[in-house]
Amino acid sequence: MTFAAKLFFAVLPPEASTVAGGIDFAFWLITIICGISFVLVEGALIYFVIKYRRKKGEADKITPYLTHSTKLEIIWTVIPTLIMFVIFYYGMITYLELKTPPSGAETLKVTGRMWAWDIEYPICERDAESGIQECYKNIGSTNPVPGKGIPARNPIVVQLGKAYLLEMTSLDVIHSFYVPAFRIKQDVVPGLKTRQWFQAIQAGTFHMFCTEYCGLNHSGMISAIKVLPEAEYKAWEETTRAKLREKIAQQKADLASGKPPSPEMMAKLGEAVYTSKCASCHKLDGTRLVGPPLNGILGKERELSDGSKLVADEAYLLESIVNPKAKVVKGYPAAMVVQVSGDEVPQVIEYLKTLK
Amino acid sequence: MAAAEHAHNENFLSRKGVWEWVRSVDHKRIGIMYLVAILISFVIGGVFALLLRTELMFPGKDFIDANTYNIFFTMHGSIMIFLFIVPGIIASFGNIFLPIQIGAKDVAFPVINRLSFQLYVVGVIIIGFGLLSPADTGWTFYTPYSAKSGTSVISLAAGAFVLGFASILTGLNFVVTVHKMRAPGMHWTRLPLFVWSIYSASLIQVIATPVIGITLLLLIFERIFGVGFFNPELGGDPVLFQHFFWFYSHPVVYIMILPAMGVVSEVLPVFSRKPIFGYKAIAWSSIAIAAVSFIVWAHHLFTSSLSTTVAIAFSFLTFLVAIPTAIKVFNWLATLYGGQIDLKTPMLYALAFVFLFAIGGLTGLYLGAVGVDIPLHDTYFVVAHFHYTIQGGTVISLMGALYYWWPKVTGRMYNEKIGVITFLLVFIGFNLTFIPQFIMGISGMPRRYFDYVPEFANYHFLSTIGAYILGIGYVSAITNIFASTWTGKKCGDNPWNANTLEWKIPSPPPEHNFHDIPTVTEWPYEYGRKAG
Amino acid sequence: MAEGKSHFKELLLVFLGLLVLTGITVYVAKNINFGSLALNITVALAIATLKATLVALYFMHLKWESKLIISFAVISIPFLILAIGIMVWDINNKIGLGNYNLQ
Amino acid sequence: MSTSTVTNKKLHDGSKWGNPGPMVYDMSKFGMWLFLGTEILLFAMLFTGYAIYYMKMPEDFHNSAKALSTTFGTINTIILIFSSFTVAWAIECIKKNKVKMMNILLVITILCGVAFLVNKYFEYAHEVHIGNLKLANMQWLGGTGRAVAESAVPSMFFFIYFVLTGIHGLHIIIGLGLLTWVLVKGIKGHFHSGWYTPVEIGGLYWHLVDLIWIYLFPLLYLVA
Repeated sequence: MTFAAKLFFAVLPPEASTVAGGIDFAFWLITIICGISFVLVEGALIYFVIKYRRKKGEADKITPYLTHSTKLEIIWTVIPTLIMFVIFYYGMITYLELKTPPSGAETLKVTGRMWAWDIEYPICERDAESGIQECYKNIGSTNPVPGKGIPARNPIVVQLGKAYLLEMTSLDVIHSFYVPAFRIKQDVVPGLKTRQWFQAIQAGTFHMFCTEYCGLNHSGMISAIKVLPEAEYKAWEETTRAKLREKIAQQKADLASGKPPSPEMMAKLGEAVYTSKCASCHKLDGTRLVGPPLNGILGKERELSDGSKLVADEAYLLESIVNPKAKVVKGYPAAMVVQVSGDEVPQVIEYLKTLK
Repeated sequence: MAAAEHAHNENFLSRKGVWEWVRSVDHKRIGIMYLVAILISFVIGGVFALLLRTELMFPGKDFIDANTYNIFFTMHGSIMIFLFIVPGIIASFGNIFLPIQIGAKDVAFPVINRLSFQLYVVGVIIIGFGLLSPADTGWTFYTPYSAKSGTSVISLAAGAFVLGFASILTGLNFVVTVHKMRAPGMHWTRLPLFVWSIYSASLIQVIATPVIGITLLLLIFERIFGVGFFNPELGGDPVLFQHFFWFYSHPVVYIMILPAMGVVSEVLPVFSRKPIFGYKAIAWSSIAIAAVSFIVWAHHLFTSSLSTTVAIAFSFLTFLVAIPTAIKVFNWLATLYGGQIDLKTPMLYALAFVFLFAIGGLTGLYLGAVGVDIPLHDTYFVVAHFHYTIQGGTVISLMGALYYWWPKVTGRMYNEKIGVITFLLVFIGFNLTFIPQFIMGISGMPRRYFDYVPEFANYHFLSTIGAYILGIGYVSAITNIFASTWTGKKCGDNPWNANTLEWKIPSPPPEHNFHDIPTVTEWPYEYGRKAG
Repeated sequence: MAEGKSHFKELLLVFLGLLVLTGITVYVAKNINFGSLALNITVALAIATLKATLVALYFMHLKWESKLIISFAVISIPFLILAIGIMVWDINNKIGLGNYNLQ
Repeated sequence: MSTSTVTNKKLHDGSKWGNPGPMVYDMSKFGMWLFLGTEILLFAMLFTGYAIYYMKMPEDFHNSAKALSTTFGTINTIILIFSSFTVAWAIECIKKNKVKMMNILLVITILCGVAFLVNKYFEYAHEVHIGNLKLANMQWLGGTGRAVAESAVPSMFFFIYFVLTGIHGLHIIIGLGLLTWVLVKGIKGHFHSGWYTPVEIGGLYWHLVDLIWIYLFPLLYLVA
């Protein structure tokens, strides 16, 4: 019994959001209906086969000449129809619950891209004096180690008991935002805004998958959602805000001194950009992933897809980041989408210079 | 009666040589060529499935990389759908037996029938050409990925486009044949249920297939000419592609399953020695399914940004299609009641069809209920569900049809013992493969994943073991039946003591099916009234 | 072979009718504004449907055709309306929600 | 007659594959109507696309359509209606065994079809000239189709215009082929009042081409 219970009752993920309970109720209701129908149909099938089977060497019998029964036809048309109405009703109300966000939900902007999720929080710090504003973004929080479980790095942090509205779109192809524990799933379509809301009711770290096939590293587009109780969340938010303030202060200092930032500083910033935006496709240990490895790229000879050759210099790197389709290295797909913003480009190049 | 005996020895297989097959417009020969072609496709598609399952046996990269995996599941899906299951029963056994069952010499347009098979071959060649740089979009070609992928999507899409025409021509031929070429006395109420199901499936083929044609053409235009119909960067709407695609691809699952239901409706009465129960209900439910199948497509789009009202409307419509399906199952059960059930291999497959298809249908209820569908959508639950309907339904039924009708085609009986053993392998292997997938799906394992989180490892392992048993089962079952062509004992004209017209002519059938067009006086399900 | 009587007169009349309708639709499109783009296009499509019906009934002999062919020709119309109607309904809902304005 | 091989005998009595002439006529017509049904559904999806993008961007459609010449469109409409009329007339002729008249009318029909295509060619050439159609951006096998996005973006109206008229033009070419085949048979004297199924079938196909154009004309040329 315990094994069966484990097998069949523990298969549903934890009910970690407000809608999960309703959906699971509908799920179990359908399971009971299906279970009963299953037993009746397959039971009748097996029973008939055993009871009426032809014994070995048995002669042909005269069987009852039953061709139809209008009464039976009506019964087994009407009863399933009524049951279907019930199932439809529960499907409908749970769907409406899934699609109707409560008022006052906090909006997170979600952008899907190959093969990561970018999430913009409304956690912003603004310096009144200089007008510099920085908002917290959770960028590129994927790139897990295959087969090794939930990636620990950079999960999306949300607060327990607070409603969130996700406004989602995609940069390149269709992805799908799926958190099994929350029972939510919504495709993320380029050129279109889609919405999904949730309110977590259980603290913990949960899987977050992409469920719409999106190319090479589709299965690597795993991330995690970390639900924190209010106090912990507030603490996390405070550290985040402190980091933002630090960033603003740094910018202000740079502005005040009028000096361009030092190459070391640039490279340091570039490293952060690289890990969040580039590393899911470009490795730094000389092995290929989606794109070519980028360690020691400067001064290397590249063979392009049209057969020509060139030596990678800064101009080439700049062009390849801004316009990835212009010069594609032979043997690699022209799949890259521009993700690096203007002021980040020199930082990344500075960082690449430091690698051997 | 030397002349009569001579005529008896002359059958449609008498003239030997490859050229006789290539130039033939005989519906039986075309049907057999289709049958062989789809079974080869089935084996190739199955090999891809086994490669996929082998990779998934353990977490992490085992022997193929993600790119190869994506190509393999695309090939598995495309081959199984476009080359195997859509032509499937309808083009093979439909071609061989539909004209005979209605008492006709051939289909309405024999040359167009041959053209259909020629187009099929051309489609296969075009798809084969694309294997130089195999596509990795999945058989669904969802834009914008399919417009961006650097692989030969065009070739796969063009191949599917040509195969669509083959499909239209087959369907068109059958509709005209059923309307215009029935033998005298073959009223609509005397048509075998197999003919009814093929007829409804043909209607779907004729109405739905042009839609996939234009959709794939637009996709090809998108790639060649840069037309932005589905390209968001140019103002297009990628979800519109899904609408177009499923407007065809939902009805198409009924092109697959209806003929399978027809086979079961034939086999069950023969082997239970009872008339089919609820003939009219089964016949009309085929037509009802065909009609309703056109208004349920958007349930494939429940998570792809469908507007709420439309989603709910489609959830409701989806349940409508479940009702005629349920009616069929109940009528089959009632046919078994009180019969004398002979558990020969074809009957085992027919019973397995009812068993597995019921599971496929019931799990469909989860997916029709829109709120419950959301967490299950695009997970292994869906994968298992459609394998239960398509494989547990159509493929099992196709195997049943093979065992039921191949003795008619060749006049020789297969080995019953091997038939039963291989059936058991298939049945056990099938359930072992897909029951773990249901469980994984409920737990949230997304489909089309090259790699997965470790909590699914045990289920994947079980599923892979099941897939191997299933593979061995299918290959040995098919080998058994084809071996009978050369090694089987002669079985006479009517080994199953069945009543439809094809059993009243010699085995193998003569070239023109009938020496004189028969006059039909009764429906074909008069079983069990007279002993012996 | 179904040998009917000659329909030449009808064909000629239909041809002239089609020419007149073409003239009307061009004239209307150039000179009359019914107040909105949607209304203008509806009028144009109504005229087109009239023309198409004439072509189908007379040029394509549908008027003299067997019930079977007529019913099949009629059956394709609901599918057509359905395909167009439902997809337009869905997209229209999404336009209403402002889902296509990404800014 | 054998059912397993195709014979190339002249089929004066109209029987084929062992079926009598009237039955072949009946079946062929029914088959053709079914095929026309599939064609209508094929275009229905394009019209759906039209309706949807029209709703999304009516102004764009309104403005883009101004670049098209109503005169060209009207001339082509009249050409097609006339050719449809002549082909229907041709069927009336063969019913009365007027083979020569039928051949003349078929020639006129074919010439009309060619004239339509010539007109269309000038229109396309004009569109290419003013830049609504960018042939240079075509991406061949394996291309990513993205080059277009990076150059000047043609409007959705023109995508639909080219797809609709392009596929319609393809149907005209197929129809011309069909009618030429019928004409050759007609000149060889295959047809008479007892056997004119191919004329009728070819005619039906040609009418469909006309039928679709009747809708294309207001949707494309008159929305301006």
